[in-house]
Amino acid sequence: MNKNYRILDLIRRNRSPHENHLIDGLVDGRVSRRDFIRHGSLLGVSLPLLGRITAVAGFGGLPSLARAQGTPGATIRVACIAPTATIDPVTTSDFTGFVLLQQAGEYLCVGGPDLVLQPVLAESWKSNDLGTVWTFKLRKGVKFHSGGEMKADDVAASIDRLADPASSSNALSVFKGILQKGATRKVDDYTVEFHLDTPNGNFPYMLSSDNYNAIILPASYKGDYEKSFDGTGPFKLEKYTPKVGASFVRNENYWGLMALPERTEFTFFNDEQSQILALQGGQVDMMNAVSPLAGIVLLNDPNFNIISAKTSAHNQFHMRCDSDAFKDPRVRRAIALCLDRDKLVAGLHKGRASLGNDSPFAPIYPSTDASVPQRKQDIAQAKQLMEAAGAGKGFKVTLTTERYIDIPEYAQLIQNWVKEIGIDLDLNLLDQGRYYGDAVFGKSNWLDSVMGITDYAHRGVPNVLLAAPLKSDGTWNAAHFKNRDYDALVSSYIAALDLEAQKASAGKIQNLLLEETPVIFGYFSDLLVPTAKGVTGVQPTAMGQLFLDKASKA
Amino acid sequence: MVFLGGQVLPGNVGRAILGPFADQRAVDTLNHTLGVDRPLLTQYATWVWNFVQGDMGTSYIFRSPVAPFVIDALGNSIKLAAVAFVLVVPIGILSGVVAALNLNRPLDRIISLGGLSVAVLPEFVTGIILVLIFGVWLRWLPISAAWPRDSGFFTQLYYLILPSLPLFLVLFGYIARMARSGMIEALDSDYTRTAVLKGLPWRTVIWRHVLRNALLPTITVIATQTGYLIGGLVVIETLFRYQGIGSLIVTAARGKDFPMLESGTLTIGIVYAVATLSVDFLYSVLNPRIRLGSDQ
Amino acid sequence: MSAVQTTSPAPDDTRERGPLAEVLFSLLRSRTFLVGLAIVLFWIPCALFGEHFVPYDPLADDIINALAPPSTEHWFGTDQIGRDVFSRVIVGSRDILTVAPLATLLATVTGTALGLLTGYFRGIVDDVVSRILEAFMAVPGVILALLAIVALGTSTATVVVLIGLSFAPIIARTVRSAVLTERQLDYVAAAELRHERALYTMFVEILPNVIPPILVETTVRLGYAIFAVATLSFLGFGIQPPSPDWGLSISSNYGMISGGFWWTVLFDALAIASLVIGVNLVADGVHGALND
Amino acid sequence: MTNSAKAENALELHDLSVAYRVAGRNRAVLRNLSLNIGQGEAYGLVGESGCGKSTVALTVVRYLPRNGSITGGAISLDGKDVMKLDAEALRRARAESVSMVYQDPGKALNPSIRVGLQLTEIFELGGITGQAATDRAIAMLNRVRISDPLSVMQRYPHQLSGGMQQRVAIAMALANDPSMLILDEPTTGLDATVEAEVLDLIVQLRQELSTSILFISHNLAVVSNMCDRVGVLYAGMLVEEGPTDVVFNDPRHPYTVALLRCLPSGGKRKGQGRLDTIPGFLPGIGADIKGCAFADRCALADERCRTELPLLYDLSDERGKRLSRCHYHDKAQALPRATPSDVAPAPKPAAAPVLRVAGLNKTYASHGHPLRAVKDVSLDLWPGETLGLVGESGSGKTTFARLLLGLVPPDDGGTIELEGKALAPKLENRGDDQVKAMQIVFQNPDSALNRSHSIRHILGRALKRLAGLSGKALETRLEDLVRSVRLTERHLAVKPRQLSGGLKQRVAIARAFAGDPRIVVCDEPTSALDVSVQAAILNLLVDLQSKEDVSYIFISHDLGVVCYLSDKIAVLYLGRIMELGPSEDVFSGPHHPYTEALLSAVPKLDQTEKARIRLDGEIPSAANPPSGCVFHTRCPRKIGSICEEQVPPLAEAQPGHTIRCHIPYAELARLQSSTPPQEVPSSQLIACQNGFG
Repeated sequence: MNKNYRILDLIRRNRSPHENHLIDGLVDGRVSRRDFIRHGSLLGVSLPLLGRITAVAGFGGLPSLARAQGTPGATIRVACIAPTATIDPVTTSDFTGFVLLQQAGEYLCVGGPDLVLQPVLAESWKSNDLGTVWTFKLRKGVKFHSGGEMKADDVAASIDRLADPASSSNALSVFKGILQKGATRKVDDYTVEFHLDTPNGNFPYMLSSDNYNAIILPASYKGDYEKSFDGTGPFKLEKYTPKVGASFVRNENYWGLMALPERTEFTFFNDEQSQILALQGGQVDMMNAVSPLAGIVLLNDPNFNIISAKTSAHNQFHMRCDSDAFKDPRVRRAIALCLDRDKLVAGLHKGRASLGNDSPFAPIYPSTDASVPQRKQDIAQAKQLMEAAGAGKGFKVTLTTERYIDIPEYAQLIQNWVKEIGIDLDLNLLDQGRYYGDAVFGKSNWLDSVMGITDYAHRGVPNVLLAAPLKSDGTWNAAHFKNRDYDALVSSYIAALDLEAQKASAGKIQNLLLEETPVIFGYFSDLLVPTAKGVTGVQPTAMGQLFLDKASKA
Repeated sequence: MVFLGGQVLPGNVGRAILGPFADQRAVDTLNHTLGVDRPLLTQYATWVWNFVQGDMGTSYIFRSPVAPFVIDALGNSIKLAAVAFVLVVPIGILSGVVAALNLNRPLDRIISLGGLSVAVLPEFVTGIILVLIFGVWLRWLPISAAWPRDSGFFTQLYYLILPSLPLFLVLFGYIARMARSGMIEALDSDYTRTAVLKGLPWRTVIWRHVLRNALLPTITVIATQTGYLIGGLVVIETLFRYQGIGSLIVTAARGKDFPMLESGTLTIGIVYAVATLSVDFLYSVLNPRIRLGSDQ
Repeated sequence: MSAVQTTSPAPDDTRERGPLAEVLFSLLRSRTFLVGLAIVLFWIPCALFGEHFVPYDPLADDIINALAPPSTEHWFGTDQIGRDVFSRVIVGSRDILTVAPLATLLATVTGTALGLLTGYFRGIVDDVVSRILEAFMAVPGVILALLAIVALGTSTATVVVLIGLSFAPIIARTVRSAVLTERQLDYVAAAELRHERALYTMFVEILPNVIPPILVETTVRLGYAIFAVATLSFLGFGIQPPSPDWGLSISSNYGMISGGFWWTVLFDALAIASLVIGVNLVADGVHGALND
Repeated sequence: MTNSAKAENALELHDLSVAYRVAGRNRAVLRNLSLNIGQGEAYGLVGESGCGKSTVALTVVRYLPRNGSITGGAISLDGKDVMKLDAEALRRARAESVSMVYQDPGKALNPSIRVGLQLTEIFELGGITGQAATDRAIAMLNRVRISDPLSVMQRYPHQLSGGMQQRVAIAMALANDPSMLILDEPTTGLDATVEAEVLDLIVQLRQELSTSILFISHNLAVVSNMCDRVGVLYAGMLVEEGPTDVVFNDPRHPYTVALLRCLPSGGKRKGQGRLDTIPGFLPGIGADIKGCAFADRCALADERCRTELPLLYDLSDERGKRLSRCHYHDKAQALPRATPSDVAPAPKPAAAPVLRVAGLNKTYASHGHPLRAVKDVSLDLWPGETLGLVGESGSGKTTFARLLLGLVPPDDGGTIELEGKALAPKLENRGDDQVKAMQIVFQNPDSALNRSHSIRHILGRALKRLAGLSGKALETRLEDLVRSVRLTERHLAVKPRQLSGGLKQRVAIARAFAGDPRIVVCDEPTSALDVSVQAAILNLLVDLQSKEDVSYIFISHDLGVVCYLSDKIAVLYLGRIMELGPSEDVFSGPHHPYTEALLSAVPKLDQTEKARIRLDGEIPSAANPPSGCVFHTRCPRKIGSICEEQVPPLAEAQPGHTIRCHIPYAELARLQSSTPPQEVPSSQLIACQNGFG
């Protein structure tokens, strides 16, 4: 590998210490090329520059987001699950909701494939040395569909609205303890500063497509989003009919490259099966996503392509650490050892998933310490642990979970596996509303059950996953896991701006969680986006957003 | 009753909208905005007051008026039910009549046993078997009722054939059996004997004397089946992913969307009442004993 | 003979046979009943001992070998997590054959008691109870069930209670109308003229005479209970995984139907069909035998 | 059988056999039946239920039940072989030559078609349509004495009364001027006065038309009045045939002889001796009969009777052609009595009445209007006495009985005293002794006996509750009780449905007597029974009465039966007592005009009386009773506006005999001994002694 140190030095000259540290890591081989790009983008190093750095460091060029130009003028028809509630950037929480938000609206930056943050409405960003103040430079000349130019006021209002506890913001949990209402400040018309409560090395992710509520709206936004879908994106709303669908047309005044398709149509379906049928029947060109179980139908069909993206989406299989059955970590480990993760990935997900290692650190995260050994099925050891914990005879316990995508099958597989170590698992499958209940302790099957499986969507950074479900005061701590060491490790991980520091904390966290195993992370599923043959240029994010501006039909 | 149901439904509206991972403060705020943190009785009173004035209220979940949703869903349900009904009433009655006229012959046995069998099968079972035959193997009919947007009448009809078939079969069984037993009773009656012994041609006996009396009970059955039909629609709508009133109610119940739930259920109640009343009316028109009362 | 025929059967000279023997005799002569009985008698041992003679453990997964089409190894193929469909179909009769009869039993006991009370006392008791029951019956059953289950959550006990209670008014109505007829009969007056207590009259005098309609209604309801349990399971509200229950299996595999994985649902559907039809044929036979 | 020229006979049955297929086996109902009905002749077919009468009718028109089939023989209608007709010819035969009227006209008319259309469609068959058909229909309705045919034609059948319905049915049957009219129990189920009207109508129509009639009835008296010739059917076989008066006056088959002896006719009373009975049962349908079908029940039968089927012996003489299927037809009238004729001893005189009823009222609510089912009834009943309650349906007989028993609470005000002690209006408030002192024998034993319980349970329970017995004592008493109603130990184990109607009624009687009652209400206890069984039950009641010194309240629409059993009669009309007195006085008269009409309506076996007092109109509704004398709307002896305006008092005509009429007693006596109203010829004093059907 040829390393052109001279050019690297040139590049380093204008970089912050963190950035330079990252570059050093790359050069020293501590940081892989992929991690470098991902982490570098986070720190605000522009992509072309990163490309240059990696090229200079001998890794070859960055894969371009914009692929080969297709034929313009197509109408791309997408099947989605009907949104479960009103589309409103402030409150929307469902998958289709944020896919629709992002058709007309845009974020300051987006998490592209492989978690690389790409600037969109922001041209660049950087933090102070502590990671407590982040400054975003905005793109100039961006116009809302309603006509006005997007300026710092709009950004500040949009983000402030999300951080306002009085606004029913769905993003409140993201900003909680990090960004308060009023902490977003306009510096000038094209510069915005964010003053954080605590240092946060991953803050830009919170303003990216990963925080799907964070689309930039005019400062004057008053609700009624469904009427206009006002935003800055490459498409603007043609028509939205609740429960039926939405259509968008090309925004001819778009600030960037004009979108290829003339129109996009989103048709709502009640479930995946109908979407698949519509796709098979040629009524739509693609689905916004498909679950591996339902998508099996399409996986082997030559008439369809499946775009797949690695994500950190997963199901958390928690065991309450304060319950009699699971207070002994050996029992929890024993259960974790029963899982045949290879089978889960190969069988349940037909290979479209990655192994989980009982911590939120998915392989996709740059900070994940890959050197931590992967946990494998080991019944013999599991039995020993059970004996050691005095539970050699096994016991009976109820696994409460939700009826959602592959969870029932996952639960049944677990049920079969733990039988081997004498655990008799009763399944209690609830519909989602019932499982989550009020989502507060004492009023939620999710948070109160002795053992449960909960679906978690993709996160661009593991921060939330590390904190809410596992920290002693975590609001989603269904495992009731209380461990000071862990809390401390997570705090230091979050505060770390430096990838290596993050990785070091990550490794410790991973090992601690392997030892304690309050939550079993069996696998991380891929995002699967099926399209009809001939549809090209569709770009999903790991989060599930769908960029159609480069899409075309053969 | 639905009001009581609404009280015990789990979860809360704000939570249903914002999802489990939203911050509690946001949920509380939203609940307050929607007014769902008021006592249920107040909510109910408000809703009833508005409903009486023709306003079905505003959906908590969709934050837009309920009426279009309910009307749409009802329209869809009625389309589906209408297809089944239009097919089943004449065919069911005809089969029952034919069976009765061929009592205890093979044709009768086929119709009665066939009718019994299809009538007692859960809709989703007949539905699945039909889907497999016509949708998966023969590929004649679409296996989902969701027709492409802006479909014309015939396309919609085409999409509705398969979903309406299970309903058809269940109703067919009931109606054919009722028509058959009504026919048998009428054929065995003294007045039929009188008519035959008058020397009336067979055709006149059947058309003038037997049919009208025989089909009166069948009409009642058809009425009582509207209740069933609405129940059956839930399953069919689930099976064929059809946006009808049944799925509307189920969704509303899950989302604790109180105005939607109330309006949907009440709409069903109204449809049921209207159907029952109109059949009562029809029945009394056809049956002089009810129409004219008794002089004695 | 003219085409017209009448049913009025000639008086039957069966004085010597007891009523029970007569019913049995006519049941055994009814082909529908025997066919129905054969079907039901096929499933009962399957439910009781099925797991001992099926080729595979109906719960054992083989995820790598999932969704295999029918073969000599797996007669009915395998499902989404590789379980043997044949074994599941056979053993799948167990839960439905537990839940449905229990629900029917509950419905019969409650319904009979209510029907006896309302039919016997008439007057206010009847008016009040009957109005309530009518209101109950006016709400479409599935919707009622869904609301209740969404509210109460799913468990086998809930399903039993729910179906039992929603069928009870129907049985009560049947019993009530039978009791009202019996109430008119003079033996009830004769009992009053002996100063019998109401409970005695209801349970010793009237009840035995309304057993035939109860029996018919119960068998018919059993058919509907199976119908209802299967439907609830299909909607995801009934029997819970990992039970190989038919409705549940269909529910979890129906999504695969467009992929041509028909074996994951067809056999379960046929199994439900056979059991429901079987029970109803029995009901039809019982009805015929008791009403001749 | 003679084989006369075909045209001579409207109907010929030749060797006809019909079977019903039951439980996979063909069971014979009619066995080699042959009979001829001449043109214009009225032929009566009589027999007990189950002997195949109706099957004959249905066979003639080829309308047998699905499981019935003709297994042999031939039917010739107007010379045409009915069995050989194809569907169209059969239809024409039905349209042109044969008509049928049957029981229950309410069912025979189509409920959803106006009467007019049901009539005119018959004319339309013959090509007469439009106004012509309407005219014909009007004429036809006029002919059956319907006064307002146009309005009747606009009505639906349910808007007509039972009598009117049957007239319409008769009009329909006669519309095509058939050569053969089959009447299958046309008046059964109608009230006596209505029955009389319908029968009168048929007699008159016979005179006007030339139709031949096959008249089927279980009622010997009706047949004797209507028919020229009569055939007696037993177990599907013709056992005797001949001119009506000859057969009934000089029967030559033991069955006919016995049947006639069973009837409480000729005004016979219990004090004059028991009724005769016929032991045993009618053979079931399809029974294997080797010899004479009646042999098992015949005291004359010998070995020959049991093995050799008797021929139809031709006994024609100067009185007409007659046949009897008996080897010993010459000795038939020497048939020994099955029941000795000894008289039960008269009751001992008592000092005080056992039951006093004063001012008893019962008002029901009917569609918001009060309906006075029983109004102001007062009477006494003495120990060992039988009070007969008579009246048409709706007269309040049964309600009155239920009031006494406490099954229905009376209105406030009236009193019921049992042995001097007032009875609570409601049954549950009466003492156990009071309850057991008054029991009832219901009309229909199928309804009265719990079909799920064995006879032992039914009687045992009654003994336990009413007599307070248990254990050994109960067993002993049970045996006594069973014996006293002439049942045997064997009957105890079975359930009611395994017993015949007569035996069931015995069980019901035994139950009523379980607690040594003072009063037994008998509510039409024999109306569901055949005459031969009725006689046995009546005898039993008489025996029990004299043995137990019990009082009866005996309700019956059959005046002959009431007359036989009662010491005192109360005549009820619209819930009011019209006449009350010793039965001899009430029957012999002078009596209330209503009583007069009732008695007149009873068909008499001996054909002594032809003309009747006809009552006009329908029984008024009790919800809206006529003003003044409630009977004035139908009274043939109405004297003027006083009848419409003033309620007549219940005046004592003779000691113990009260009549509610404005006509003074003497005047009544004069009227009724001279000219009966309307066309009734003179000198027909209707008296108990003169005989009732």
